[in-house]
Amino acid sequence: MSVIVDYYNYWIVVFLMMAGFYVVISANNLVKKVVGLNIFQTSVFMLYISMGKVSGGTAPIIIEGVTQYSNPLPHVLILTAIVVGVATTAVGLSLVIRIKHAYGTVEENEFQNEDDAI
Amino acid sequence: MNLWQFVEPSMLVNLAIVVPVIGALLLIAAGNYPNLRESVTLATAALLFTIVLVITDNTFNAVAMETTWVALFPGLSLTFVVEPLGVLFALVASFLWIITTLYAIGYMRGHKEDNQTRFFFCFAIAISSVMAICFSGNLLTLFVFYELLTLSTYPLVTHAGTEAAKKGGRTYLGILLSTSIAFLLLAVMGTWAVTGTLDFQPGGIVADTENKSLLAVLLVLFCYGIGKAAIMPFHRWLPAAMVAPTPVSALLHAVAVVKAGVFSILKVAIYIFGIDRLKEIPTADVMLYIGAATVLISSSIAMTKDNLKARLAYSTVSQLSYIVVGALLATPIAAAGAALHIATHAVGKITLFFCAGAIMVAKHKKNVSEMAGLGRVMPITMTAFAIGAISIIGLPPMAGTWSKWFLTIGALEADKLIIVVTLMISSLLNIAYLLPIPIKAFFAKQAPSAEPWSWAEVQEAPLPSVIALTVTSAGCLALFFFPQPLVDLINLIPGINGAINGVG
Amino acid sequence: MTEVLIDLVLLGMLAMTALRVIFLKDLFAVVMLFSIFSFVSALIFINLDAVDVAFTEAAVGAGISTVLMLGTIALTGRTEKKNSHSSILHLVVVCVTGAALIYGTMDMPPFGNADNPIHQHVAPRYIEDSPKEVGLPNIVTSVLASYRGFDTLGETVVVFAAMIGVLSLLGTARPTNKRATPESGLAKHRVLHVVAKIIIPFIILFALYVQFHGDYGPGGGFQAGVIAAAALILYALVFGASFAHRIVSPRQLEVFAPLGVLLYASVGLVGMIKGANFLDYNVLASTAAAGQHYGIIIIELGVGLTVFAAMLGLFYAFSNQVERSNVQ
Amino acid sequence: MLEQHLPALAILLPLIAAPIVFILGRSTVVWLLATFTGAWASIVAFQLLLTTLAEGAIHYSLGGWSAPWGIELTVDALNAFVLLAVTGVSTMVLVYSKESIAKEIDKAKHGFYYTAYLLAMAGLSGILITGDAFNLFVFLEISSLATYTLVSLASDRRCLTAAFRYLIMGTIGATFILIGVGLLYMKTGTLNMLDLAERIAAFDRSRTINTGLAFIVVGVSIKLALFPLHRWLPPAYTYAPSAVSSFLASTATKVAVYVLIRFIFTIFGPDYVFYDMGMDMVFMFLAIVAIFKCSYMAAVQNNVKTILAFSSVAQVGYMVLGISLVTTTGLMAGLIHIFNHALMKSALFMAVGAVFYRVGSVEVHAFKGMGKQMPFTMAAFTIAGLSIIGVPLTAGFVSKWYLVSAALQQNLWVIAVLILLGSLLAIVYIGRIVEAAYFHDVPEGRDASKLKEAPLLMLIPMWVMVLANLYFGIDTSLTTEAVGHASEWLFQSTELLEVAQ
Repeated sequence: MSVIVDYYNYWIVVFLMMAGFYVVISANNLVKKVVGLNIFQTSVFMLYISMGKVSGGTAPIIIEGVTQYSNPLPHVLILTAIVVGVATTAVGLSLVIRIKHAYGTVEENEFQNEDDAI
Repeated sequence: MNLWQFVEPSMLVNLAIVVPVIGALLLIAAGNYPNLRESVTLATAALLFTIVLVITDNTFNAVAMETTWVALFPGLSLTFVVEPLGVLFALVASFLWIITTLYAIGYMRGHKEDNQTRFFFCFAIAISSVMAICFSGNLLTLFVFYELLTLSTYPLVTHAGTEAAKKGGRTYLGILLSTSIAFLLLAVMGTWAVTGTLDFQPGGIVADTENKSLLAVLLVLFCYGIGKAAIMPFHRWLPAAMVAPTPVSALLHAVAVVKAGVFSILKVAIYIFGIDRLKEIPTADVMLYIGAATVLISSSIAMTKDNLKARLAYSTVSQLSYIVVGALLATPIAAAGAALHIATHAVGKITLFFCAGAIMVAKHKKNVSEMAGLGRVMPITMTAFAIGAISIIGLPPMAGTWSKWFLTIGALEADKLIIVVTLMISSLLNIAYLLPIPIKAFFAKQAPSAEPWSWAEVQEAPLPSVIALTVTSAGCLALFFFPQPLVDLINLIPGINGAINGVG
Repeated sequence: MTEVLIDLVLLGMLAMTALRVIFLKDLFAVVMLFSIFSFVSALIFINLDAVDVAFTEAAVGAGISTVLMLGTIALTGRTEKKNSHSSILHLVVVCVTGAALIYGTMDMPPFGNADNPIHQHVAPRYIEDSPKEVGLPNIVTSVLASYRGFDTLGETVVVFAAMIGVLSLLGTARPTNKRATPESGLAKHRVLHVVAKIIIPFIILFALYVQFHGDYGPGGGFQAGVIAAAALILYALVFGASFAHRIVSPRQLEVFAPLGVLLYASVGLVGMIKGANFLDYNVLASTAAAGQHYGIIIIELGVGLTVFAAMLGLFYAFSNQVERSNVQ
Repeated sequence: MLEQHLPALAILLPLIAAPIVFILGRSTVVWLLATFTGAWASIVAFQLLLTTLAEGAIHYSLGGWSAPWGIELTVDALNAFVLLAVTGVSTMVLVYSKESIAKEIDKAKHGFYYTAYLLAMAGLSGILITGDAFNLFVFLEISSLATYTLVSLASDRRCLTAAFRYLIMGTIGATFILIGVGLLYMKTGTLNMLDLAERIAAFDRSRTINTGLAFIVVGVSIKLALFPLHRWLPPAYTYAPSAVSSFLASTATKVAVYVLIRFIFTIFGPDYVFYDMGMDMVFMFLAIVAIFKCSYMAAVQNNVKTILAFSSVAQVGYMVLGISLVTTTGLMAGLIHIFNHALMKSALFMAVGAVFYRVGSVEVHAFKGMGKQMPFTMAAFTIAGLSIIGVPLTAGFVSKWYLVSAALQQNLWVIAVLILLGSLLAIVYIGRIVEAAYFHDVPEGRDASKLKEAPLLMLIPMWVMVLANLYFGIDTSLTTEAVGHASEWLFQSTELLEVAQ
C-alpha cells in the first residue's frame, strides 16, 4: 500500500508521458504530432513539479509563521522549460504551415511520397 | 664532390628530399617555356645525383647522417636516417632519374603529349617521395611517404585521360591505397603496439617479443600491405599502371615505385624483424612460397601477352618476387642478392621499357607480333633490348648474373631446393618470353627484299631517347664487370656483414 | 488527504484527455482537448504548490499554444486522415520507454516526503537565506532571477530565437490591405466590441501588476509579457489585425524583442564593469539588497518586453497567414 | 579586466551580437559584425584553452552565486578544446556565408540567417562551457531552435520537411535529456555537474539513476545522430543551405558528442557506465554498425551533400567507438576526431557549396569537369577528402592513428581491422566525386565558360580549413596536448572521487 501512496503520482505521470510520446511518434498528421509533443512535455513538467512537493508545505512564497515550503527549484526549472516548450511549438507549427503551402498536405506519408525520401 | 663540402652531412638528407620539390616548383614556374622547363628538370636530377653521391661517400666513411623533421605523435617523428640499403636504392633511383628525364624529353615531345608540365611536376614529387622512403628512419616515415608516392604517381598513371587510363588509374589507386591502409597501416600500428618503437634498428626490433603467432600475422600484413611489391594476388595494379606514358612505366614501374615496395620489404625484413629472427617466424616460409609461386605464375602470364608493355609488366611482377624471396630466405647472402637485384633489375628493366617506348614513338608499334624484322629499322634500340633481356634472364656478361647467382646460393644455403628449382625454371621462362623479341627483330624472314641493309633504312626514336637507352644498356654491361662498389655498399648493411666479399 | 484526492481526480481527467487525443481524428477537438489538458495540468500545479508554474502553464499552454494550434489547423484542415502504416513498432518503443521509467520509479524517493534529497540539498538555502540574500518573499522569483538568472537569460533568448524562427518561416506581417479588414476580425459583433473595450484596459493593468508584483506573489516578467500580449491579441481578434498593427506595429515588435534580450544582458554587463561576475546584482547599488532589487526589476522588464514582443509577433505572423489565405 | 570573464564572454559575445544583428537588419555591416564576433569568440576560446592547459580548470560563478546554488561555468581542457574547434570553424563559415547565402537564401532573410547563426553559436558555446546540467538543456534548446530555423532557410521545399523531422527528433531528444536530468536531480538534489558527480559516486547505484543514465544517453544519442537514431540527419544536412550544412556538420553533432563524454565521464563516471552498466559494448556495436552501414549508404548516394551527411554519421561512429574503448588513448582518439572531423567536414561542405554557387546543383554529375573549371575548389575538396580517408599528413590520419592504437592497446585486433576497412569505404565515396571532377568533361548543355572559380570570399575560408587539415595532420602538439590533458583528467577525476569515497 505504501508503495502505491509513495509512487502513484509518478506512475500516472509516466502514463501521461508515454501517451504524449506515442502520439508524437505514431501520428501521421503533423499538427497532431506537435500536440503530442506538448502533452509529452507537459507531463515531464508534472514529473518535476511532483518531486518538488512537500506534504503539508505551501507555495514557496515567504509568509510569516509558515516553515514548511515546497521546493522552489523544480518550479524555476519548469518555468523555463514551459517557455522552451512554447517556443518549440511555435517554430514547429510555422513549419507545418509552410509545409502545407509547399506540398498541399500535412500528412506525413503523403508528402514523403512526393519527394524521394532519403 | 666539392660542391657539397660546406654542407653538413645531415643536411644532405634534407636536401635530397627537398631538391626535387624545389625543382618541381621551379619547373611549374617555367611551365610555358618547354626548353627552360626541361633544363630545370635535368639540372635538378643532376643536382640530386651529386647529393646522393656525396651521401654514398659519407656512408663509406661511416659518417652518421640523420635528421628529424617533426614529431607527428609523442615519441614518433618523421625521421630520416641514412643506411647502406637506402643509399643503394637512392643511387639507383637518382641516377636513373637523369637518364629517364633525358628519355622523357624525347618521348613526350615525339609523342606530342598534353600537360607535360604536370607530368614533370608529378615526376619530381614522386622522386622526392622515393628519396624520403630511401632514407626513412622509422616505419611511420616510410608509411607516410609510401602513401605520398602512391598519390603523386596517380596523376601520372592517368596522364592520358582516356577511358582506359581512368580504369587503370582506379585499379592502381584502389589496390595500392586499400592494401596500404588496410594491411600496412595495421602492421605498422601492430608493431608499434607490440614493441613500442618503430625505428629501423640493425638486428630488428622484435627480438624481445615472445608472441610468435602475432609476429607471423604481422609479417603477412607487411608483405601484402606493401602492395607495391606486387606479390600475388595483389599484383593487378602493376599491369594496370602500364597505361601511363612509357617514361613513367620505365622509371616508376620498373624502378622507383615497385622498388620502393620491395625495398620496404627488405627493410622490414632486415631492420624490423632481423634476418635471424625472421627464420623462426612460421609464416616466413608461407610467404616465401607465395613469392616463389608469383615468380613462376607471372612469368607464365608474361608469355601469353602480346602487348610488349604488358609482357614487361608481368616480367616485373615476377622479378620483384625474386627480391621478396631473397628477403624471406633469411640468409645474409640471399638478402644481399635481393639488394643487388634492386640495382641490376632496375637497369635491365628500364632498358627494356625505354626500348618499348622508342618503338612506340618511332614506329607506333605496341605488340610483340608486329616487331619482327624491326632490327633493320631500329638496330640500336633492338640491340639495347637484347642486352637488357639477357641481363634480366641472368646470363653473363650482364649485370643480372650476379644477383641471381647470390639468390641461388642463398637458397642453397637455406636448404630450400624448391626455391633453387623455381629460380632455374623462371630463368628458362624469361628466355622464352624475352629473347624471341630481339631474335625475331633481327633474324625473322622478311618479305623478299634483297636489298642489303643500309643506314638509310634506320628510323630511330628521337636522339635523347636513343642516348638514354644506350646508357642504360651500357650500364647492364658495366655492372657485370664492375659490381664492386655496389657490393661494398651492400656489405655494409647490418645483418649481411660482408657476406659476399668474394665477388669480382 | 483532500490534496491527494484532488490530485487523483485531476490526474484521472488528464489520463482520459490524453487517451482521447490518441484516438480522435478531429484536430479541432484534439487541440481543444490539449487546451483542457493544459488547463487541468495548471490546476494540478496549483495543488502541488507550484503557483508560478500554474500561472504560466495556463497562460502559455491553454492560451498561446492553443491559439497558435487553432490558427494552424485553420490553414491546414481539421481532420487527420486515416493512418495506413502499422503502429506496432511505435507501441513497442513507447512500452519499452514506459517500462524503463516505471523501473526507474522503483527507487525514487517517496512522493511528498520532506526528507527527500532534493529538499535536503541546495534548496534549503533558497528557502532559508533568499529573503536575506535577495530580499524577496517570492522564492521562485529569487531563484529565477538571481540564483539561476543565467537560465532565465537563456529562456529569454529561447523566446527570441522562436520569434526569429517563426518570422523567417512565415514572413513578417505585411500591412493587410484595406478591403480585407471588414471581413477579418469579428467586426460585426457589437457585444464583443463593447466587452473588449472594457476588458482590455484591465488586462493591461493586470499585466503591469503581474510584472511588478512578481517579487511578492506569483508572476513576473514572463507571465506579464504573455498577458499583455493577450490583451493585444484580443484586440486584434475583435477589431482586426490592421487596427492592432496601428497600436504596435510588427516592425516595432522586431525591435522590442531583441531590446529585451539586450536589456537583460546589459544588467549583467554593468555588473562586469563594476568588477563583479556577470549577472551579479550586488554591485549595482550601494547595498547588496538594493542591488538585487534593481537588478531583478530591470531583468524582469527585459523578459517582459521580449516575451510580449515575441508572443504578439508570433500571433501577427500566424494571423497574417490566416488572413492571406482568407483573402485568397 | 576581461581576462577573468573569459568563460562568460565565450557565450555572451554571440549571444549579445545576435539581437544587435537582428535590429541592424540585412546590410553588409551585419556580416562584418557577425564575423568579428565570431573571430573574437575564437580568440577567447584559444585563450581559454591556453589558460586551462597552463593552470587547470576555471570556475566562473554567474551572478556571484557559488555552485551548486548558482550556475557555474566550468572550463577545462576538454570543453575549451571543443570550443576552439566550434568557434574557429563557425567563424570561417561566417566568412564563407556572405557569398554563399547570397545565392541560396532570399535576400530579405539574410538578417534572420545571421541572427539565427549567432544564436546557434551562443547555444553551442553555452552547452560546452556550462557546469550545470539544466542550464545545458536551456542552451541545447537555444541552439536547436536556431538550427531548425537555419535549416528551413533554404529555397528547396524539402528543407521544410527535413527541418520538421529534425525538430521532432531534436525535441524528443531534448525531452529525454530533461527526464534524465530530472531523475538525477530527484536522487541527488543538485544540478551542478561536479556536485552531481560527487553525490552519484557517493550513493549506491539505484534504479532511478540507471534510468536517468539511459534517458540521457538515448537523448544525447539522438542529438549526435548515433545509429540507428540518425535518420533526421541526412535530410537536414542535404537540404539546408550549404553554409548551414557546413556549420552544422562541423559543430552540432560534435557538441553532442561532447555532452555524451561529459555525462559519462564527469557525471556518471566510466566505471559505473561501462563496467556496471556494460554500455561500452552497446556503444561499440552501434559505432561499428554506423561506420559500415552509413559509409555504405554514402557510397550509393547521388547527392553529394547526402554523401557527406551519411559520412558524418559514419564519422560520429568513429568518435563513439573511441569512447567505447574506455582507455585514455581511446578517449583521446574520440576527442581528437571531434576536432579533426570539424576541420574536414567544414572544408568539404564549403567546397560543395562553392560548386552549387556556380553550377546550381549538388548531384555527383554536377561535379563533372569541375577539376578544370574550379581548380582551387576541387583541390580543396580532394585534400579534405583525403583527410576523411585518413591519408598520412592530414588531420584524419592522426585521428585514425589514435583510434587504431587504442584498439590495439586493448588487443582488439578485430576492431582495428574494422576501423581500417571502414576507411576503405571512404575511398569509394570520396573517390567517386573526385573522379567525376577530374576525369569527366563538363556535361553537354552546360556552358563551361560560365563555370568559373568560386569567389574569393568562399575560397579563402575553404582553404583556411584545408590548410588547417594539413597543419593539424603534421603538427599535432596542440591537439594531442589538449586531448591528452582532457582525457587524463576525465579518467583521473573519477579515480579521485573513488579515493574520496
